Amino acid sequence: MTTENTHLEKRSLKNVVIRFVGDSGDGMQLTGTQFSATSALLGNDIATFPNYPSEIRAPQGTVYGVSGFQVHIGESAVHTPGDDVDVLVAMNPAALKTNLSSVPPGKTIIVDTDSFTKKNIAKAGYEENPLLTSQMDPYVVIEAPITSLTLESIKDIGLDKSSADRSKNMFALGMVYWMFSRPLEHTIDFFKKKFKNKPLVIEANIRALKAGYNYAQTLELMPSPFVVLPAKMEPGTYRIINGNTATAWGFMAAAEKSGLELYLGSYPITPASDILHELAKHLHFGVKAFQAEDEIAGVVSTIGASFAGELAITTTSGPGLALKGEAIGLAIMMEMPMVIVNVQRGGPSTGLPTKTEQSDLLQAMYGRNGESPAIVIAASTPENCFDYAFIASKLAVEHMTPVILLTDGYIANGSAPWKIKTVEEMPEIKNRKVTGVEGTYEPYERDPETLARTWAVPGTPGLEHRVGGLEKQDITGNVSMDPENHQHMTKIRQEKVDRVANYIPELEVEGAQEGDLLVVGWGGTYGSLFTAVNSMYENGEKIGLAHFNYINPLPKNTKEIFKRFKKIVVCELNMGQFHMVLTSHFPEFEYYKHNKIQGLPFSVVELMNKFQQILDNK
Amino acid sequence: MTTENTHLEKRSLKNVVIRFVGDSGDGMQLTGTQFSATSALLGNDIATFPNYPSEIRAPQGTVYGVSGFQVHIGESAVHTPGDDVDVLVAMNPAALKTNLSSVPPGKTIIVDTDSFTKKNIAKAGYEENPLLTSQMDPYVVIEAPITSLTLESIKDIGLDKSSADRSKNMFALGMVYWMFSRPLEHTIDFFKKKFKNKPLVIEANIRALKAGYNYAQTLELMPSPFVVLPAKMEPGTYRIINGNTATAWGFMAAAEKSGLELYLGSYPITPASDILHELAKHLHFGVKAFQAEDEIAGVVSTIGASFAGELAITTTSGPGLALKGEAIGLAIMMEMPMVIVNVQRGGPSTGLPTKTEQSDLLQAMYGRNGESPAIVIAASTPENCFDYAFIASKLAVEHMTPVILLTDGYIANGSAPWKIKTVEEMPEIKNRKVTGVEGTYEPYERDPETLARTWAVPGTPGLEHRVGGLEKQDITGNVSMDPENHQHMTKIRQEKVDRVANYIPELEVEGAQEGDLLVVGWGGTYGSLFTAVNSMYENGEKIGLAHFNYINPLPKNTKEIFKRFKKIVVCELNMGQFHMVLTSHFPEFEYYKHNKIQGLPFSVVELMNKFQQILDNK
Amino acid sequence: MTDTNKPVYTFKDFASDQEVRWCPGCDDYVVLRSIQKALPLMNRKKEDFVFVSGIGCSSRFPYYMDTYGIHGIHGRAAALATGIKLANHDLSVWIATGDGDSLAIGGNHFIHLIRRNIDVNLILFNNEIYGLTKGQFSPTSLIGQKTKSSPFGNIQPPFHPGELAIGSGSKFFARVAGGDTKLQQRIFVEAEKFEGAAIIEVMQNCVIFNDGAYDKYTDKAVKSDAQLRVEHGKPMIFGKENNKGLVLEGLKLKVVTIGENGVTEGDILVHNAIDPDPTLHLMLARLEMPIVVGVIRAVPGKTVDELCNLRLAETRAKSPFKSVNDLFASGETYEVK
Amino acid sequence: MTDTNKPVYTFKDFASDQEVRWCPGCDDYVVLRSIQKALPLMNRKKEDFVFVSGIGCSSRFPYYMDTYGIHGIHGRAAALATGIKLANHDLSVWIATGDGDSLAIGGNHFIHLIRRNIDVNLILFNNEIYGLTKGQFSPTSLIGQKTKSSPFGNIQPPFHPGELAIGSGSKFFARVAGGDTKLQQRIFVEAEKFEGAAIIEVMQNCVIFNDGAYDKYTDKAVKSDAQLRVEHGKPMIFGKENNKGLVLEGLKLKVVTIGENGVTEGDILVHNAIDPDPTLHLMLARLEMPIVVGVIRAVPGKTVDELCNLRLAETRAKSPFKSVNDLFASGETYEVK
Ligand SMILES: Cc1ncc(C[n+]2csc(CCOP(=O)(O)OP(=O)(O)O)c2C)c(N)n1
Ligand SMILES: Cc1ncc(C[n+]2csc(CCOP(=O)(O)OP(=O)(O)O)c2C)c(N)n1
Ligand code: SF4
Ligand code: SF4
Ligand SMILES: [Mg+2]
Ligand SMILES: [Mg+2]
Repeated sequence: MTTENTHLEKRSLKNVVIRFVGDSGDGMQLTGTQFSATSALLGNDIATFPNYPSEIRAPQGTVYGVSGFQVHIGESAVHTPGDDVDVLVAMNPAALKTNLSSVPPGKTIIVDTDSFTKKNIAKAGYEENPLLTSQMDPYVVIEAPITSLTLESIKDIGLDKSSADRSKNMFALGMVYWMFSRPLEHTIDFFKKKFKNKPLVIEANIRALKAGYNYAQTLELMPSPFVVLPAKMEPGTYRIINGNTATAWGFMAAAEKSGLELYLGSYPITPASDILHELAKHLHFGVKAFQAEDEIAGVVSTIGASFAGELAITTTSGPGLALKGEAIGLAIMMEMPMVIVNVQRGGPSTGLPTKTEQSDLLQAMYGRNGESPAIVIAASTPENCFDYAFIASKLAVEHMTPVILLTDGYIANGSAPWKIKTVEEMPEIKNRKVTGVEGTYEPYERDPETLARTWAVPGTPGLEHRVGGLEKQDITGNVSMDPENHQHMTKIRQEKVDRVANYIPELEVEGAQEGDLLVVGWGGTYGSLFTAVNSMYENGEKIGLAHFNYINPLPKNTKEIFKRFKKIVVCELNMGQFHMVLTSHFPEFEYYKHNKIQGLPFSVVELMNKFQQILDNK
Repeated sequence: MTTENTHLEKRSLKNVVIRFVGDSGDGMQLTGTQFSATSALLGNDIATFPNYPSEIRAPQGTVYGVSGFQVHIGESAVHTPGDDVDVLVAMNPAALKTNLSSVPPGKTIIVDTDSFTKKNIAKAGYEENPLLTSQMDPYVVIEAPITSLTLESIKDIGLDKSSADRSKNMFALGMVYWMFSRPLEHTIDFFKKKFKNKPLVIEANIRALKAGYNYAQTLELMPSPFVVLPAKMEPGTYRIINGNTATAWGFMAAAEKSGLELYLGSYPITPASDILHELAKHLHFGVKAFQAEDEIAGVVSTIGASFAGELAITTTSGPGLALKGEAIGLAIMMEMPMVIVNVQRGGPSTGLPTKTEQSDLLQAMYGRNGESPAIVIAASTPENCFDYAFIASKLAVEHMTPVILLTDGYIANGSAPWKIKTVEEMPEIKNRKVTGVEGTYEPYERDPETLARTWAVPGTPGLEHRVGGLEKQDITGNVSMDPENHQHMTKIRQEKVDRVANYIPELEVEGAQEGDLLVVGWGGTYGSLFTAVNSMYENGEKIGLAHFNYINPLPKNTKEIFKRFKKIVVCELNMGQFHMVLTSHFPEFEYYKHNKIQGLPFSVVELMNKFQQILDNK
Repeated sequence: MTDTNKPVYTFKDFASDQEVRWCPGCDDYVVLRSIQKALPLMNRKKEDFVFVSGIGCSSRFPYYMDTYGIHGIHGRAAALATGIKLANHDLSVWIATGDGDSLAIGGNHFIHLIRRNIDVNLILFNNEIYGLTKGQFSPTSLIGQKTKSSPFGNIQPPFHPGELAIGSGSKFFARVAGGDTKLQQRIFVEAEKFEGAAIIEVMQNCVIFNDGAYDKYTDKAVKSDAQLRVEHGKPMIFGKENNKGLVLEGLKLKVVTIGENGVTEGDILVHNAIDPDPTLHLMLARLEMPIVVGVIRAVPGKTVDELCNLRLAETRAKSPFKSVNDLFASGETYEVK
Repeated sequence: MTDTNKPVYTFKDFASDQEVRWCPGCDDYVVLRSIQKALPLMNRKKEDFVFVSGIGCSSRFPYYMDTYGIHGIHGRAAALATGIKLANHDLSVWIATGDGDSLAIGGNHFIHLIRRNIDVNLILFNNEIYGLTKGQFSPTSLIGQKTKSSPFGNIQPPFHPGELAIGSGSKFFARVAGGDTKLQQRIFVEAEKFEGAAIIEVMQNCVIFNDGAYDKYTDKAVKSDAQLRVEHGKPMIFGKENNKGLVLEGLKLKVVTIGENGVTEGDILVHNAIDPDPTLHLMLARLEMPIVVGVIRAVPGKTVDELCNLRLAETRAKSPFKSVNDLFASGETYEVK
């Protein structure tokens, strides 16, 4: 139960996974974020995974009130927050209980012994104090009376008990900083800035942090610090960004690049709300972040703003997308540019609102009445949410049609280093606005290549015209119930989306370029899939990864790539939705499926086992 | 232009197609309905197709104000309202203009010459009076001054001009009755009942009817009457029914059979509103037809009524289904029985609201967030809307899950003879209500065979429990965010729907049981597909028809049937949605596609050409 | 916002080339003509007008106007209009909507449009029926009304648009008979001048499915006794002989006759449309006989679209960030070499 | 509808076995306890209670009640409740809902529930914020309120639930402070007795995202001066010394002090909750200081669920059709031999 019997050597590790867990009120998210930022500043690559309960502030000490933040730091590129935890910081028994199974034997667990009171132990569902049982034997357990040491360290500054209590996470962080030889400056600066007007709070947190660091340093029982060297990353200026912020920023960049103003019509919903929050901050860039009365008003006002000439987007999660279906159909009929962001979460219905899933793919494809094709694309990492938000805007505006951008709770809340881009280095976006025409304006006249129509915005003299949801006559856009015209227009709307394939990059394979097994994925599972495939590839397997960011239309070379492999496995966090799309497009291939629907990302080990099995069998 | 040059023999026809066309205000729907009913009473089989504009009462004489009613009568079974028109009754130039192309050369056209005024001719978009041009040469044109003859016939009964005018459709009907040797009694009775308190209206209509009949009889230019003998139909008592009425009645029968009360929560929308109208009439059967404030309230109140223990349904068309998606997900999570009827119309968006289409199949399958499988079935004729409404209710109640029933504007508004069924001859419906349990009630305990849970209704002592949209713990139904449980429940919900395959009939093939070409269809296209396949089969082709009423799950023997044919063609009034479902289920087959998206049903000729082509090529 | 150098239009400039397809005799024709006549009086550029609608007979309105327009989806016109106005505050945005469109399926957007006081003009064609879907009862249909969906008579009590609007915070509410083109034109002009959500209820007769719904107010014979036309600053006098008026008795309105029982013109209430307190406006909106027409309430106030734009402009002017590049490079960044 | 032979319950009978998961200190706990205490007073069978909700912190309510319940989807509780009541008029149906749930996304169902006067009791937990989604402004948030989605301060004017409800035709409106369990219990009992849609606004404090929103009414120090508790038939007197009261001055309410300026208790307005005319009720609902709590309006009237059931029963009794077989065989049928 103590580390007396374990003899760890001072290790230099390539990658380490650290998980901070405690009560929702214990500040674990902040702790995790600080550790990540400090590590990134040292040049580590990082990937993070916050995991919190759906209650705002669940009763203290309960298992469902446990909030966690996991970070994976590495000296080579890291692509997932990691499967197995190397260091677990558990602030109470409930946190220990719910997280122990993620810690392999031999790994380190730090616990706050002060929190192992009878009451807390019972609340966590333990019969007896787990620290006193043999179940802790396999681990390196570091027991520290964190709460009391924290209180002790700040007792003289005159903070009330509950505020003082709240500094204990910094004590824990201090300990971990020492373990990984991290400097304290970044976090100290953070507090100084954040609580400018609360000197007591600054003081308490800094003291706790230092006390934790010093405690760890002087404590005999503590294993020697780990060393994680800086990762080899492309040179440049970086910042840590999470997927939702990256999404918001991608849209702002697209607005600036295209010379349009950014409009967001949205209704809060987990885990998409942070995009709204972020955009609401940026009035200075002309961003109008309108919180509507519901999802329908959110998307419909977006159509209005698009009609009026803005770069118009709406953001939501699964249930919200369901409500927006009818209006997306209107935008398709009106052929208006707009982006619908769906940050996927666990379904069906309210489902698992704070968990991740990829089960809205078919809804994005088909969740509307009639033949109503939309462009569907998906981001695959926290940082490339920036790129795909940008690309979604570009495609919408240049092809005059709605684009659905899928992300998910996992990449939306996860963070990673982002090599800062500038507007200048982003591709051009040419909007199709017209300011005048010879003769009558024909709103449904099209660019012969993209089949996009033009964008005539109210306020432009001479281009007055009406659009709407009834079938349109070709060219004029007048209402038409003519049978042939309807068939013609239906095909044009489809063709317009199909031709987007000419404007998107071809699919690239990572790992083996041909061979035994092609792993197919899409969206937010990239990190785990890549890590698994890459490590098997490096081990000599003929395995490659084809990860899709473009779902509708599919990249033109998809079939050609599928042909190069003996076996194909489609991996998704759903029951096989992309598998269904692929099968219907390319029925000539046989596909294996690997699906997980637990509200959690894939673990790398699980994937590698699965792939090995497929490679071995048959 | 007159019939002087044509010499028709008195003909006995097996099947005749008659189309009445005129202004929306000309009473063409009534005229057509009367002709159909009278013919059915004589023992003909019939199929009808009303086709009216989306304007309520478009300005007189315009082409978009033309309203039509087509009826196909036969002495053998008829399955479609027919492709080519044998007799066209055109009440004005616009009606002639928009319908002429459906009349093959040699066929008969009756026109009201009084309506061929300069103004009307121009409104119809003709440059000159078409009756005076050579374009009428190929037809047997019967020119009659219908309006003036009508006015003449009733001038002395003292009706105002516009009311008098309105009787001219009866004059035309009288002429057609004579042509087909139909008795006038049925229609006379109809007026006597319908206008009990308006003797003048009765008198005017009867007089006009008789005048038309007599005019035709005495007119030298009239071809001799056609004869259509009674069809050979199963003996029994029949009535004419349209699809929407049959749907309503099917639900009422299901309610009576299951011992439940019927609840409808709906919002009006073309072409589904008539189901609401019909159910609103039947208070005496305890039917609660609640017109809600919108589609969402319609479906959500239906979930409430289901929770409270009623046979609960909601009815809508495409855009309405889009709005209901989120709530259907809730019903799937709550595992509540209910039926959602979608009377499909032309899409996307508002689309072609009065036209038919089959483009909501994928929406029915996937138009919701998360993994949310629902049972999907489709009626295929006006009269079997009764059966599938009944079956939908049975499946919902016995399997405790939402069922989506697809019909379409074509069968919903079309009429056919229905051999009356009694409640006694319908299959049992066993609801899964519980009135008490030993120990605690576990709402998510399941029947081991169907996986259906039980139905504990408020008001039942001791079974108090809570359900909702968050993921449920297995057995208890408590909220659970547990990863393994989520995966387990997701699979159970899928499995429950999949197992319905054990409770539905196997797919049957009509025509050749194996051979060269299997025609695959689903829903409302049955009539045309059957007629086309049957006639080719009778001509010796090895062609069969597999028409699907069960879409999700598919009948268990589907694959086995597909195997028996060399080629398969999937025919749909959309861009290939069922094709996509089939391909993803059975990628081992190659499918031809035949799709039409014009807001119109397939024509038999078009189908036969297509099938021949497939048989010939390759 | 109005410019000064405006071209001069006639009503023909606002008629599109699409044939009007309402039933002959429908009041919608009158309103269409009223709008086409009122727009030229507004001193605005043609290209700045946008007509937005949902679905319904009345919602076909935009097709008949030679302006920018959207024929939207059922019930969502207010949300479309909100997006348009937030995007471009300078446009003159009009909503044509039915009682089903705005009070049934669109009820939520209707009340929120009003709450936010978005600067649009909403013409509510209240025919107390669903026209386009061929005659079901609507949320303004009367108790007992027999319709396709209420064959035994409607049992759902109606909304009163004026009360619902003011209950939602409405700052501008007007009412007018469907056939009264003169008053319509005046109200439309006032609505356009008003900054905020102007709600105009038109008592619109549907000749096909609910003919005569307003006869008791609009029949030639009773009209002048049955309609009280209010005007800001004027006494509330009406009647064939212009001798009836409204007075307050406790918390109730009462009709009196000038010259009878010692009542003089001076006793008659004077209409104050700009009083922020809605008490009297609500009483007027609620009055059943006479029915009150004209602009009942017109209280100046902030509009969210204007506030949104103002704040944007201010923040922008003050911000050191001129490009997103500045944002991206700000705060915590670090170098990798 | 109440039976006579009822088992006797205590509040424990209504507590489910699920752990309550609101933030410590949240007013929702108080309301939960008030309900659990009030239900035993209602003389109804436990199995006849149904609690329905949407999504939000407050919408978790049904899980904590040992009754039938649905935790629905966001905004749709009123529609669920309508279906339940139409299906089974005998149940006692309760809605627990937030200001976001019922006034933002659920606004349409809220106003239509009221219009139809469906016989349910709706507890509106108005914390002027979105709690569950962690702190965005709601349709009752104040202008200027800084929240996650309004970092520069909210610019959307709030709804006043009482005005919106009465504007929608509300017949029962009550208000109560989130911590006032006594008054809550009394109101809940009255609401249950009332036949029709009873709307109960709870001024609920969210300790996390909008702490102190109602302090000016609920702080111990100011409470008795800042809250006026109305009771039908009683004069509207309040204040620490119980000497303040409301009088009417023209069309405005005014606070006076008994004993000052010759004001006597007899001058004070007496509350008439059952007056169908909403004028005074609206004034009371609108009053800002003191805020009026208690049952402001309780006007008897028809409920659509009852009408629907009555009519069904009548028609059924009179009809010659006993089975659908009779219908199918009626009218125009014909024989094929
Ligand atoms: C989502 C959706 N639901 C229903 C409809 C059908 N629908 C079209 S218009 C309408 C009501 C029309 O009534 P109102 O708004 O009063 O307009 P009016 O025709 O009376 O002018 C309905 C129910 C639709 N088009 N879309
Ligand atoms: C369709 C849909 N949209 C959005 C959400 C996200 N959501 C859940 S609760 C809520 C608002 C909660 O606020 P309120 O109703 O005031 O309840 P409170 O938490 O304050 O009690 C929102 C926006 C959702 N669950 N479903
Ligand atoms: S149905 Fe009624 S509202 Fe619609 S166009 Fe005709 S008269 Fe006007
Ligand atoms: S967030 Fe606010 S409303 Fe929600 S439980 Fe916590 S204190 Fe209550
Ligand atoms: Mg209407
Ligand atoms: Mg709230």
